[in-house]
Amino acid sequence: MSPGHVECTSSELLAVVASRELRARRTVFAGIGLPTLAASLAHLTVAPELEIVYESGVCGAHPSQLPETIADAVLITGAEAVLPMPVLFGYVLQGGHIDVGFLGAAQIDRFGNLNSSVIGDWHAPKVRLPGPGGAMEVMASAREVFVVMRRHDRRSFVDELDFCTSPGPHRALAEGVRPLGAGVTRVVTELGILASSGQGDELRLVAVHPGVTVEQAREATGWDLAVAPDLGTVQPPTAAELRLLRDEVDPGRVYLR
Amino acid sequence: MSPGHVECTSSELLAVVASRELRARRTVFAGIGLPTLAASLAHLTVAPELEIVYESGVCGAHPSQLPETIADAVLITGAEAVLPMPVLFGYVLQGGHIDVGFLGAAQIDRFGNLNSSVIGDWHAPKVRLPGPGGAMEVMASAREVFVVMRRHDRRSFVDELDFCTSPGPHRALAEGVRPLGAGVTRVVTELGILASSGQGDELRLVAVHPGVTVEQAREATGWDLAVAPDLGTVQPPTAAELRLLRDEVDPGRVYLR
Amino acid sequence: MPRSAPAQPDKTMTMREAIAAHVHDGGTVSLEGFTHLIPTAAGHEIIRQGRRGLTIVRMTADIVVDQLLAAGCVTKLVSSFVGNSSAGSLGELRRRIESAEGEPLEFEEYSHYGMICRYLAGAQRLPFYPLRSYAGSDLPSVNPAIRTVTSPYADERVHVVPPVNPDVTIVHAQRADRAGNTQIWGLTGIQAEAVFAARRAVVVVEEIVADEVVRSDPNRTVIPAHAVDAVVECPRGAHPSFAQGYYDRDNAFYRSWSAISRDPDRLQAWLADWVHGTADHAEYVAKLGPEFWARLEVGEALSLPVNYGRRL
Amino acid sequence: MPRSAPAQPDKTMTMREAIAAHVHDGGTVSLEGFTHLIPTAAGHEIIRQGRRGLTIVRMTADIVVDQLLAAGCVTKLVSSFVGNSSAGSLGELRRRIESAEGEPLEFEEYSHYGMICRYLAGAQRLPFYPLRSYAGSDLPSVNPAIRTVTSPYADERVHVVPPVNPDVTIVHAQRADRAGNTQIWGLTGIQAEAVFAARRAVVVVEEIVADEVVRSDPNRTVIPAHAVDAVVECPRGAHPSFAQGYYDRDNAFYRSWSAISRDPDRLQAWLADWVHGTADHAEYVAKLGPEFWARLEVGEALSLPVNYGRRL
Repeated sequence: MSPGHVECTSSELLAVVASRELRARRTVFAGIGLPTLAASLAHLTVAPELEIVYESGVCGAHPSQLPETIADAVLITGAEAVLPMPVLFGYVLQGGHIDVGFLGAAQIDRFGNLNSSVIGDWHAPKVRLPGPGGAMEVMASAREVFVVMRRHDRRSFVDELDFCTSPGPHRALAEGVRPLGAGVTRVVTELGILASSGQGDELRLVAVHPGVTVEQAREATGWDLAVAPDLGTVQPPTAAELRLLRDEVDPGRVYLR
Repeated sequence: MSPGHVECTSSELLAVVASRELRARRTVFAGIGLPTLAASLAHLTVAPELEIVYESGVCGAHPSQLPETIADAVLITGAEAVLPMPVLFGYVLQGGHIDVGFLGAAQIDRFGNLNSSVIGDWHAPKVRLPGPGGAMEVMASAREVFVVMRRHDRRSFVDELDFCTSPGPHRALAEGVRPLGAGVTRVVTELGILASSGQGDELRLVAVHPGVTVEQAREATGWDLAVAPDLGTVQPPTAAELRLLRDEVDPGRVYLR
Repeated sequence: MPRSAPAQPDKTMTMREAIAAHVHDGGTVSLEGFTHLIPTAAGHEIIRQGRRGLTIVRMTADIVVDQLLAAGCVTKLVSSFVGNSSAGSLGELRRRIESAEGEPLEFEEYSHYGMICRYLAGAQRLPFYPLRSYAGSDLPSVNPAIRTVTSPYADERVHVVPPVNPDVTIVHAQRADRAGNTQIWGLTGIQAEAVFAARRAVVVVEEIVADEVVRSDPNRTVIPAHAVDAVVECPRGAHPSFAQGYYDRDNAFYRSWSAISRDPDRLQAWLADWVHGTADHAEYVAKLGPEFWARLEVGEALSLPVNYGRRL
Repeated sequence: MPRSAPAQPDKTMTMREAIAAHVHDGGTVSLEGFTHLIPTAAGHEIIRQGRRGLTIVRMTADIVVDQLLAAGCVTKLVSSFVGNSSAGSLGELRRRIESAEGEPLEFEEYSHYGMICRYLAGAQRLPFYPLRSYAGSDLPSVNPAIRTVTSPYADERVHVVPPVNPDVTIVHAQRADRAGNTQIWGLTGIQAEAVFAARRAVVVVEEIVADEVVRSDPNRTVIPAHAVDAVVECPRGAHPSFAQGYYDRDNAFYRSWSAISRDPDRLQAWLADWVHGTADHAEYVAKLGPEFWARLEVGEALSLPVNYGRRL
């Protein structure tokens, strides 16, 4: 245990680690939950000019309470702008104004391609998942995509997706299309951080949480996970970070369960 | 002179005759001047549900005074809707919500094709005119187009346009494109009314003003003007029409010079 | 020209009249509202009137779609998100898609922006609309309507989607005048495009207001009257979603829907009780009761007025 | 989360600073505002700073374009209407196009919707934008940028225009906060699209207001802060056009421009007097004098407030 280490929950760990990755970013496209917590913390620490843009069209929200959905009424009242959907998706997102988009998925592969449509065959699925929503657009147009996965196991980190909903640039380039963004560049999990430098290269394990071994991470991953030569150890959340997260960002413990 | 005939100016004549052609129409795309006068009079007479849509995006205007431009501040205050330009041009006009569009032009040919770009060669014009504005879009998407021309002479009614800015369906169809609308179906001039039934047929002289001869009209037209077998005489403005036009529509005589 | 303004045609009618007049068996019905202003009461009236064979077009297929599916109204769904918000699953929808039992449901899947672009193409009478999504996705392989076009400016392909032109679009809004000039604030979503894309449009509102209210702020009019065929006043008609400034979202109901919809019998009992068991939305509202509505009440946060000016 | 809101970066600067920083010789500059809110003061500052070789993109090339042409700033014009509103001609523009004398002006002509679609494509980062105009027109024969695409859904061709992505877009608006959240009412035109299409954007406003004013009505924000690089407070900066609710249009000046611009010497004298002869727009305003401005004053017609609601 390093000095200053404080016990924290898995949600707090993921939110803090993700927040650090937002250093100096200007705009983030974030859903409710861990992404909002991470972005709100980053705003208080490493990215003071960070603006959260919600899929619902809200920019510069000043919510009186933690929002329960991306369209919560408390995000609207007192916001700086509420944009129609064609403006949000067409001009802001596809137009290239988003630095980092947060996405989740049921399955992710080594290139950061994501499946949020089905488990099994699309035509007769074992599980019908919610589907693309705006994830495909975030993947195509945000400069980078961060994925936060609570669970790091072989069901989610797969060698082959059942269905590719939101493709990374690797797959788009194979079809002759060069997307604006670099695809998934960071995956933050309970075991550590996977990273990709940009278009086309595989996600590699670049850091593990204290106490986690490389073998644990490789075992929990459905493909032959590459490991960075300069593999690091994630610095645990500091007391200062946790205090801000708990006292300023989510004092009501809505998401920090 | 028919009973009830009242002396009137050329502007009044054109406005009254054009207004009658708007019978039972619902939406009209109109510029300032004669088209607005005609539409406003039609609203009081033959088309009680008529709505004027302005190129500036104003719908359902209730101006406190006669507007001086299509974007006059008095059209905005108290209007029912002010639409952004992509909505006005994309959804309302191209979307097919306009029954009649009014257009003017420097030159018109027998198929109702219009020139508002140049006199002479486009690359080295004798006169550079204002250009297309939204006329091309009105021609392509309004169900019908009405043209009001103060001057009926061979300089304006030409055998061949110097430049076709806004093509009628005849020319569009020649390129394999079927437009939504019927192109120019009515031309109201100081000599009478030219009409076309719909896509592709020539404008024919269908009525002359009292005292105007067919030969006068043919002489003033740069092509071999066809005459309808059932050629009529335009009923002169009635006292009731002129009273409404003078007392209700333009009491300040802004356009009725 | 004081009398040059058009006579406002009165398009108001009851929900029963509007659904009877504009929603027909086998038709394509767009119901829009992104989390905010979901036209639930209209969906319930479609169920009450027993429509069959509908194609429902809706970006976020959520509770009201699950209810329409369970009531047997729907044979095809066009959507970009099929889930109960972030609160869980849609039981009926999953049964219809995941199991071979029951009536099959045809499902056409797009991304959010793909749906938006279909409405944009529909509203603009375009043969297609280009977008930067889909390259590399498996979606085009299961949805042949997603195609590509080569740019005439560079050797570059871009995906396109076809227009959607629903037989009728139904949206919910805060207020309109009798002619259909419709004002929405807060999230305005894709409502205007869905209305312009449709052959007919029904606007359901929290309140029909005097012309002067609408006309005091013409920029707030998101849908102009000439695009609207029917105006229905139906207070609280967006429940369990919310109407900014009128009532809050019923998050508890969203959370409960996963359990209700998981059990087909319980779901049918819910429909019998709350939809077939109420004559109209006013009864549904009354059945929930004043204490229930008090919990969703919202306070006041008024916009500051702007000056439109008056010629002196 | 009371402290989770972003720190508002202050982007305010003087007109002189904004033009110096964002308008460069040889650059492509979009100036938008359809009759309403024309960024005239910005055009005058471009003249004062003596920019050269500009490509001006503006739907309605009117007085401010004629002035920029006369000052020698412009080598190319992209436009869909080149006239002095309905009040007459642009003398300098006609001289540059009609006669072989003087510096040639490259002119790229579109229809209004063609220009709108170029901004839409630019804002959406699309390789082209389809529209239903141009079939049968002679315009494509003199503008090779207007092309066609065949629909992949039916054997149907549609015309397309390429995106425009100006180096900088300058628009005028009623008000913004210091970060650039910009609110416009009355005619909103194509300003938002022109800003989103541009690499840099300068917003000139009648007044910079407190954050709380903007935030009381977020739907009024037509341009969000993240699309804006500079905010310039410049009251009456749209003269001779108007700012809804602030001052009326100077119709007399429009009418006088035909005569001023018809005579090159008189036009140069006008520039010397009113543009080079004033240090900035505040001096121009002062030079016109209070009696002049009194004639353009407007009265009050306030919008009725709407309730955004507050969670209880």
